[in-house]
Amino acid sequence: MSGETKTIRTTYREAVRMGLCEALRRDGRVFLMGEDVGRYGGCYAASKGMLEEFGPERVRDTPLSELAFTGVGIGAAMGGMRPIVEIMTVNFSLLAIDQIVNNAATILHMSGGLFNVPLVIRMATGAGRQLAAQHAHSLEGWYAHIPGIRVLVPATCEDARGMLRTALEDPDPVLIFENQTLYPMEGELRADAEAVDIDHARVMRAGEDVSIITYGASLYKALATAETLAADGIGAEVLDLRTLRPLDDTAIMASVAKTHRAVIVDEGWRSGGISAEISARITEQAFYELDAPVARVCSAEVPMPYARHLEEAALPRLETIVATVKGMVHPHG
Amino acid sequence: MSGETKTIRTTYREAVRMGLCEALRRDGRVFLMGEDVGRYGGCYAASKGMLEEFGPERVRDTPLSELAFTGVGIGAAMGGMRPIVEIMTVNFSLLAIDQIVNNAATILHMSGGLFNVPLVIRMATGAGRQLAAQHAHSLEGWYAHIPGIRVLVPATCEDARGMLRTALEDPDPVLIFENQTLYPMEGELRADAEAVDIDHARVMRAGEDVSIITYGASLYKALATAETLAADGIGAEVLDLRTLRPLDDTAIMASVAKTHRAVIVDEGWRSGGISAEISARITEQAFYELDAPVARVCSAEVPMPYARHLEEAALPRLETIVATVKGMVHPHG
Amino acid sequence: MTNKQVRPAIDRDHELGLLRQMLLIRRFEEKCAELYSVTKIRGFLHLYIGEEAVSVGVMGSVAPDDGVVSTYREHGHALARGIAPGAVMAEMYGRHEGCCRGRGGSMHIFDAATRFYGGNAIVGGGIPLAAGLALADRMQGRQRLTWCFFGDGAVAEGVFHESMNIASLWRLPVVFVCENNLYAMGTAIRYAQAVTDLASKGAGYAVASEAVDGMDVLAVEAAARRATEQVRGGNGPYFLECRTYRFRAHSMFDTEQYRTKDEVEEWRKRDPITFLTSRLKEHEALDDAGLASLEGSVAEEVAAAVAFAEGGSWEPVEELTRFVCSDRSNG
Amino acid sequence: MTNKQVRPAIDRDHELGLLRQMLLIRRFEEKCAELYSVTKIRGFLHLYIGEEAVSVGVMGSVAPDDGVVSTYREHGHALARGIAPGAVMAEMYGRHEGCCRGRGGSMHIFDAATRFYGGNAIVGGGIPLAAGLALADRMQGRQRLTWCFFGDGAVAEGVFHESMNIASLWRLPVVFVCENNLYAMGTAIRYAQAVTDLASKGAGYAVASEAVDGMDVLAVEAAARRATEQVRGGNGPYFLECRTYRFRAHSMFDTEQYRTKDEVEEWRKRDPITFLTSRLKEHEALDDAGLASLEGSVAEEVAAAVAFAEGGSWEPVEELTRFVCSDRSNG
Ligand SMILES: Cc1ncc(C[n+]2csc(CCOP(=O)(O)OP(=O)(O)O)c2C)c(N)n1
Ligand SMILES: Cc1ncc(C[n+]2csc(CCOP(=O)(O)OP(=O)(O)O)c2C)c(N)n1
Ligand SMILES: [Mg+2]
Ligand SMILES: [Mg+2]
Repeated sequence: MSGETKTIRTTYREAVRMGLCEALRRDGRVFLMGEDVGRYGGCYAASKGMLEEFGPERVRDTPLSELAFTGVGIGAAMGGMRPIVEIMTVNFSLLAIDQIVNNAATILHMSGGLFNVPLVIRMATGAGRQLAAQHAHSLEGWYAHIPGIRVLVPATCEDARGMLRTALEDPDPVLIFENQTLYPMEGELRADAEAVDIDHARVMRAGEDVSIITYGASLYKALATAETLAADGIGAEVLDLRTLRPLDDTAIMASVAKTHRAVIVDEGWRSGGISAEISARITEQAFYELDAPVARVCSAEVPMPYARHLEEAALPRLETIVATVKGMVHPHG
Repeated sequence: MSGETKTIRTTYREAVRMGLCEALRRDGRVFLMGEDVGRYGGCYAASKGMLEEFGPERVRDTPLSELAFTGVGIGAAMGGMRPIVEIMTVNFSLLAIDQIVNNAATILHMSGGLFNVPLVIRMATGAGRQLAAQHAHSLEGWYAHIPGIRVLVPATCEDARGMLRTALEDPDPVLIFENQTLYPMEGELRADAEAVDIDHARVMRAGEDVSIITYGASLYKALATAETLAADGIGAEVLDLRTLRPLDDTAIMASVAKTHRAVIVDEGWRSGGISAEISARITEQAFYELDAPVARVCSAEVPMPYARHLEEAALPRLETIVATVKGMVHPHG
Repeated sequence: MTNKQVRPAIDRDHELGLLRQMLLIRRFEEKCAELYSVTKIRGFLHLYIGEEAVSVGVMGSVAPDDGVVSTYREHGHALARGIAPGAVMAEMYGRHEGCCRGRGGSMHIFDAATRFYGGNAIVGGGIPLAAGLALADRMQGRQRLTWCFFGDGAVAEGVFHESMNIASLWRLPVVFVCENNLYAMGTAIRYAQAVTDLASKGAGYAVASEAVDGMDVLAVEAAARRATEQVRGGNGPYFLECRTYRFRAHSMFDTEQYRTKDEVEEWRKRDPITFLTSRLKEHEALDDAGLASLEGSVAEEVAAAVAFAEGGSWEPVEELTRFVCSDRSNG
Repeated sequence: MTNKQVRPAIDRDHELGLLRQMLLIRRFEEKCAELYSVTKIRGFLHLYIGEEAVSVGVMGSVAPDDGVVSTYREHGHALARGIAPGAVMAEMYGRHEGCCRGRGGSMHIFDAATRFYGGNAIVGGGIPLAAGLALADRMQGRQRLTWCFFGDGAVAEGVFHESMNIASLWRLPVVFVCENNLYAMGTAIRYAQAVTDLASKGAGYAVASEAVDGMDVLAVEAAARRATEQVRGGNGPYFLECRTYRFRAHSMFDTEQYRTKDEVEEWRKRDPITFLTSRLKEHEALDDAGLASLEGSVAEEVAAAVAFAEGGSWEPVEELTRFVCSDRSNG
């Protein structure tokens, strides 16, 4: 191989698919299980063609039984397999949450370390497609409350592919949340993919005046905000958290120590969301660095309405982020 | 009736029972439904004797089907009844959470205001009885993330009785969390009970130097802490939140404006708990009042272990609260 | 399938009424598909085309004060129940004039006057609600029924099992109507159910059950009447499996890789509308002119619904957080 | 109940072994109750007394490499499976030497050597785990089985239904052992199940099923053997309902208002230990001296377990947050 890294242009959806295919090729213990992952090709087409390559045992369509098939995944993981359970969307994961919280997250501890659960659960998350209140939850930050699980939120094509691999190497349960608006997004990817680090947040754009801390689909709003702010001479640093549990405190505090101001952007409901946790940690760990109170831009606290204008009003908007930053920063020059 | 208010001495358990009995006597539409509420008398004996008084239609034992009977409660509420659904403990509510989050909390909104859900769901919560990881969750703060429901956390006998009544008058779903360690607690109660206000937090002890913000069983740890601190000349104000959704921001900020320091105590896991939300709000609404960063004392982020010494180590402890306060306050005199 | 009866003598007006209702659903939904492609309707859109005989056949037995609980594939139920097509269409446009003020969309049609309790986008999510509505009726001594629609896919959900057991145990007046269209999204029933004869599942809960040809509106009607008699008699719930087929994709995103064109064509031969039309023609109760005039009146009704939706307004953004809690004056 | 066979000829050593196992469970748990009253054991304690024939009868068919999934009422399963009584007792003391280092307690006994996957305190929570373990075996081409214990109460949970369907659909090698002791806490089965003949529920999932007298260890043994043959043959799961009774309260907090003393007394007459003892005596395979010596050896074993627990140490508090994630060197 040549020394230079070849990159390919692809979509987030295809990156997920590549990650899945590579995982099944690499390790005979890995299999994909969930509703419509096989014959339908995945409700977001993320497993298209996989049934043909890997067969119905390893690309396993399940009945509509979220609670049981999640539990089956836990059992199979304890039995030596490396299951990837796909719960179609986070909305339906509420039916399976007992198995996630009461079994997957606790068995290692309850058994005093005897049995670990090397299970990966993937699900689509997020709003923005006018799917209304029961199909628009953003609960990844909520899941991050639970000790015993790791919560990943890939925002880029590289992470969509690579995090799956890293997650499969984890001896403990990992939840991966894919924001459904990202699937069609295009991006660059190294051709020779490797496992990506999942322990660290990443500075996606450097800046001096304010830290915009975010993850998932909101990353792109944050980057657009930074662009807009740059025109006004405000340097915004944009941090992609990448992992919501455990949070990368070091990266967060490093950025805040540099900019002295922080805005957290997430699509979950404001009260008790991941933004609250980040705000609380900044207060605890970097209070005396702050030149202004930490601010949050989150979704309105309302079940997501169907109508487009109402949904847009409910979600964090670029203008709101810009206004929030401007409210706390005095522009240079 | 005479002008003076007669009070009676009772237990929290008995206060809950009185509240239930009064509710069923007062309104023919009210009924109690859940596992073992009838013939067993309630797993915490909170409905003892009610089957005899009200019969099996109104004190209705259910099969072990948390998801369905919670949904049945929602349907019955829409059908004109005023059900009180008892989910034995918060731990099992994870099986019913889909109905709570996707139906109870959304139907009013999705239907554009056509159908409201006047449902009360009660459950026991909390650790401290060596019941291990699957029976020791404190998830009331987690539930407070969900718009469309109200979350009550009665800490006193008066609230244990009175909040139920207020909750039944609410046209929308209300969750009541009773900390299981409180049932045997003794306390005073007005004989002529009325609905209690549920919109406001309550200052349980006034102080000048620090605000200890808490709820539920932790209230008593906070009061004991305040006692200990008083001996060292530190005046701690203790605020019982009483309602976790919506939070009483006014009361919180009023206390912080007075003391300029806040410690939040709750038994949930630290990351993403209700304490994080309160900390974030104080930052947002009272940042310039603060003389020290807001602090949290929560449970260790671990599935609750069985062994007594480990469980005690995992829960917020009086000494930790005291040390936290002392770390932020310079004592008078 | 049980209880398939001798075909009854023709009842012209009644059957023409059934035909009109089925046609209304069909044409209404064809229009929806069109409107979706020009993004007037957005979100998810699940068409009922092919299954019209089920809702139309069942609704004849649904009394004015009975309750109905539905799914995300509910336009057929809503229209057959008598909700104004304009209100339904306006809802799909996201209009203030929609039956849920644009907050619900296609998957969440609600209506108070006809006691239509949604439109539920969680598979199986409505099943216990129906049992609860029935419990409320029973406890308040009312004689009305609750009708609960769900698909074959929902039968795999735990909540189906829990709710059937509770409804039977407490003898609740619910009719469970399972629309078995052989697929849950892209998963054929043989990959989802160890026992594909769904009606047989009633036995595990002591619930009287039958399966009926869901492409034959008259057979469905007769079965719904039997269900009504059973349930109104206080004998507890009834489980009615209607064997049907959806002619269109699961939703507008579905590429239908999981079934063959041939299979779809075979089922199209059993189109419930063609079926009833032929019968009426055979009995000389309908001629081409009559059909054309029926189609004309349906087309007008659909056009009026679209016009109503087009002419609607948007809910003010200031009202975004309304209906999270009840307006307290309503309390 | 099906398949009740002609009583087999006596097999002295084997049956004495069964008796000893049942006695061990009985005496071990009587000791637990004592220790609970002096707060050596804390939390919840659910006794299996009266139901010993089920675990002992079933475990004879459980091969060394088979897996077992249990409930919070699992001391009987754990001991019959061969987990050291000392490790179980130390766990209930909360000791470092307990099989889960004191983190699990009475409701969460785990053991790697015997593939004992807990101890689950969520009713029905272990059922899909068993299906998953079986799936892993099937996918890896191993011949072993998974045995899944749960109560009559768990049959009402949705997860039972979902798991039975999946196990049957995928022909998973699981034996579902339902311990029907007629009560879920204080709720008699007639208030919880529309159909109280639980074995009949297998039909809804095409799962071979039978009910057996759970007070007769030999009948349970024979039934477990039939289950093994069926499942090892690759025919998918088996559902075995064992009809039994718990002689003691549900837990240490239960005042038993929901059943009569007479009912309990009636069932005590069918005590599985008395039953087998009588049979052995009738066949002159056991006399009073033999019984006394058996009791003596059991008493010693229990005493040794208590001594082991008493002599144990406490897990250091510094280790509190260990086992939230795996020690990465294990990864
Ligand atoms: C709990 C849940 N899981 C998954 C989905 C995604 N989903 C929507 S419709 C559907 C298929 C349902 O099939 P069926 O019950 O047969 O109804 P049909 O669509 O055929 O009318 C699925 C899997 C969902 N909405 N809810
Ligand atoms: C999901 C859930 N709901 C409720 C409980 C409380 N609970 C513990 S044991 C029990 C009764 C279970 O009865 P059954 O399954 O028959 O088992 P048994 O105790 O009779 O062995 C109940 C209601 C629980 N642990 N889990
Ligand atoms: Mg279907
Ligand atoms: Mg039982």
